[in-house]
Amino acid sequence: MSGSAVADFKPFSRTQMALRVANDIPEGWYVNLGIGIPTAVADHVPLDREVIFHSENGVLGMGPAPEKDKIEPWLINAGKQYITLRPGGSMCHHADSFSMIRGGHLDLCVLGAFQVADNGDIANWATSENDTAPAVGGAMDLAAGAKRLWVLMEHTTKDGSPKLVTKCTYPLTAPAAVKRVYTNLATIDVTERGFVVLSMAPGLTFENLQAKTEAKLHLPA
Amino acid sequence: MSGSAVADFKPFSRTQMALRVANDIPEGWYVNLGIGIPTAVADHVPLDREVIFHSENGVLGMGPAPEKDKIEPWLINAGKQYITLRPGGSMCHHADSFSMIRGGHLDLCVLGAFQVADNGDIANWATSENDTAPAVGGAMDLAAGAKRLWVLMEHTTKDGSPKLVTKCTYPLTAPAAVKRVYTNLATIDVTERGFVVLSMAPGLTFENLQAKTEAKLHLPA
Amino acid sequence: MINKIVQSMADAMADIKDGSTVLLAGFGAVGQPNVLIDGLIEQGAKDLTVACNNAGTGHIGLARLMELGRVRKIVCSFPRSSDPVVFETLYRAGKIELEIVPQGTLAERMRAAGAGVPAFFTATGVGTKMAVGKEHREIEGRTYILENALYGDLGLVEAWEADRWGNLTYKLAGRNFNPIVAMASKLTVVQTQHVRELGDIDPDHIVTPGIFVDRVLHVPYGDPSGF
Amino acid sequence: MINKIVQSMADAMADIKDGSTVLLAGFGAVGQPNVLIDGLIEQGAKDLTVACNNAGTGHIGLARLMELGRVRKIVCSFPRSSDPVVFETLYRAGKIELEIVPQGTLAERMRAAGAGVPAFFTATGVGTKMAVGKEHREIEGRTYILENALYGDLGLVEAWEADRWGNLTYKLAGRNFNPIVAMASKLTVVQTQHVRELGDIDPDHIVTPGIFVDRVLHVPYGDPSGF
Repeated sequence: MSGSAVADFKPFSRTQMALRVANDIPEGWYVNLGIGIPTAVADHVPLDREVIFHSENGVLGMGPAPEKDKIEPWLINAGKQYITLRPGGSMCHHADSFSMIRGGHLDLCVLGAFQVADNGDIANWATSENDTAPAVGGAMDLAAGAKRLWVLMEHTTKDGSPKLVTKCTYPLTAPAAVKRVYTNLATIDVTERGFVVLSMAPGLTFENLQAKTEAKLHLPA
Repeated sequence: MSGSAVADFKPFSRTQMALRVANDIPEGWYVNLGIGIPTAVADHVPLDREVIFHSENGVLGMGPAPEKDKIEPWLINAGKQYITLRPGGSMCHHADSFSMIRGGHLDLCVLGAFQVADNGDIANWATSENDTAPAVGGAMDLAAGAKRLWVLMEHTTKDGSPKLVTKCTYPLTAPAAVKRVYTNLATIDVTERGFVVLSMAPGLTFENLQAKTEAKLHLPA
Repeated sequence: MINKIVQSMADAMADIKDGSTVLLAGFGAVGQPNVLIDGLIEQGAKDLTVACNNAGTGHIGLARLMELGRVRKIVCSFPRSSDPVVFETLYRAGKIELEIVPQGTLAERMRAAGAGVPAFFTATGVGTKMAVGKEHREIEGRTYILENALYGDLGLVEAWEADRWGNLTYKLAGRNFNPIVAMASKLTVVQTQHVRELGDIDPDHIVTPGIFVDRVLHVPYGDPSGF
Repeated sequence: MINKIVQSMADAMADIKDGSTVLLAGFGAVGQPNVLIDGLIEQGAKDLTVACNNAGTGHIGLARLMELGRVRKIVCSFPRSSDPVVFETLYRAGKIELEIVPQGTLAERMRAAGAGVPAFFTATGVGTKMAVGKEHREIEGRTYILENALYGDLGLVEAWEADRWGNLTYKLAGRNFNPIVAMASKLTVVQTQHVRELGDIDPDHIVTPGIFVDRVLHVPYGDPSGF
């Protein structure tokens, strides 16, 4: 270990981040995983712990990615990647698929985000009020509709700016929606008190985590 | 022929009434037939003139009544009679079935009625404002939703009271909805001028028809 | 392993509370979860609001539930049947509340509840008694009224096939209100004619995906008969 | 005899008017009526409003239609793709109007158009830019916004199977927006991989009944490829 107090911790890798989310999903939940890092969560849920993955384009019961020589060209997910369907999987049209989301039938949605505020606001679809041709997709439906919204993202931007903030400066995806944030540094619940740190990367101090976080962090009660 | 001017006409039989409606339905129309006399209309549309009959309980493409030894116990219509399904028939759930009705996809609905007013108002579901347990079923959906609403009914009540009126005294099913009325005495369009008589039972005079009709009748322009 | 298939009526009916709103699928005698209704009678929940296309026949099923004084209110489109004596007696005696809803509005209100739509405009009922007290609005030159979603605490469904994930198919006119009752209910309990192995139902043929289903009881009673 | 199957693209595209609102089904490259879009390009209608989940890729299909200056406005949820150059160029130049709609709201607005619901409340978009200027209402303690139905003058659909009454099935993720585009459009034109004899599709397996379909063109192009 190095002697520097600040550098003396090991952030979670992307694989570890996805794995930590995966471990927190119980059998039987219906789950939608957003495009990007969240998609990788599925790889860490063993098939015998049955979690049913939903994709906005009318797929319920997604399985692992197909082997290259076994691609079904009519089976893609919302990220437009080829997928497989598990036994028990089913197809529906877009309005029925979004009924699952908007009607509150998904137990969990995991999204990436640009910013999360300590009141649960999430911004994940546009980086400026004047974005040219902003693209929202299903993010607002998922954020407003799922029973629980978790965010999986880096703790800061590449240039070190905090992404866990007191107020989102980017356009909102949904207000007061996020229940939990998994970052490369910590797992943090969004509560009435604000951000409550559940666990941290090994070696990290609470003070150091706070230094990388705009909003105030709390210890569990 | 008798010497009595008043008695000197022959009302249409129920079969003739149904047949006249049937003859006016072109091939390719999607049609819902209400419970009662309207149901008999289907019997008078030859199978080779393809008219697609809809039933509220999720049936599109009803065929003739089944022979007694060929009943399919899972196939009934909205009147809860056993039916057959034509090749090309399909099933759907109640919300999809009523989407066909309410979304304006039916070319025609034929209903029975207690009263029709000369502005197109129809009353066919309750005979008093204080009806005990009035039963509306799908009548309001059909009257409001179909592209055309025709009424098939006796011209007067059993005691001779007019059913073609200036204003319905029974609770409305829908306002300004009826386009045409077929009775045992005449076929009458509902127009901006009011009731316009298209045809009459053989031997009937216009004056005699008017005498059995509360609202003013018009000759075609 | 997810297994929504329960082995007893007691398991199917566990934790149903007094005061629940119960959505009953079925139209005529077809696709009607009769055995589950009997289970609900046995289970004992009372002060129920029941939404169903009609209001029971004879002295069995829903009529029996009403006769036992367990139903506070009926929401239906057609409270008549070949033998509506139980409902009519209770209704005349002021012992049961009635909300009449056009059949399509009833269906759409259930579908809305399942789809996250708390209220919607419709032309059905405009200019009639059904519109009294409701918000009216003119949209593109036509008048509509606002109707609310109809949520179920409990939904009772009959399916043709089911698997352990709760995926369902229906047979012919047995589909009727079943898929939308499943969507609209917090707890959806299904009786099914056939239990299939997971994966045996074609993914393109599943009508109600298991996400809308909580418990499945195998009730292979055969064909419906009589109305 | 009803026969919705047309023999030529000219018949499929007959009478499509300038100024039409066109609903395009498809998601990614799957279940997308590419051949019909080419037919529309050939047909020549202009000043179109096009509603589609995204805003075209490369220089083919919808992107080509836009590049030819035929599209006045795009209604979509995700105007990005692997190669969105045509849309982005036109948009930056102020030559095309954009209405961004959350994907679920887009789907629900189409379904509403088909179902006779001119407007409905939804929680999606509340508290965001999408809610600006829209009617807000609190219902049972939650805030919703009012969204309008999205009607098509023309709907373009890709099916897996079709018969001469216009009954359709879809294959796997090829279903996507297709059934709701069919419901929502005054004139629904379908390209189908397979034509079946009337009665050969199981009545319980038909997804879009022919009542929502006007014209069917047989286009057996095989599997979708690439995005």
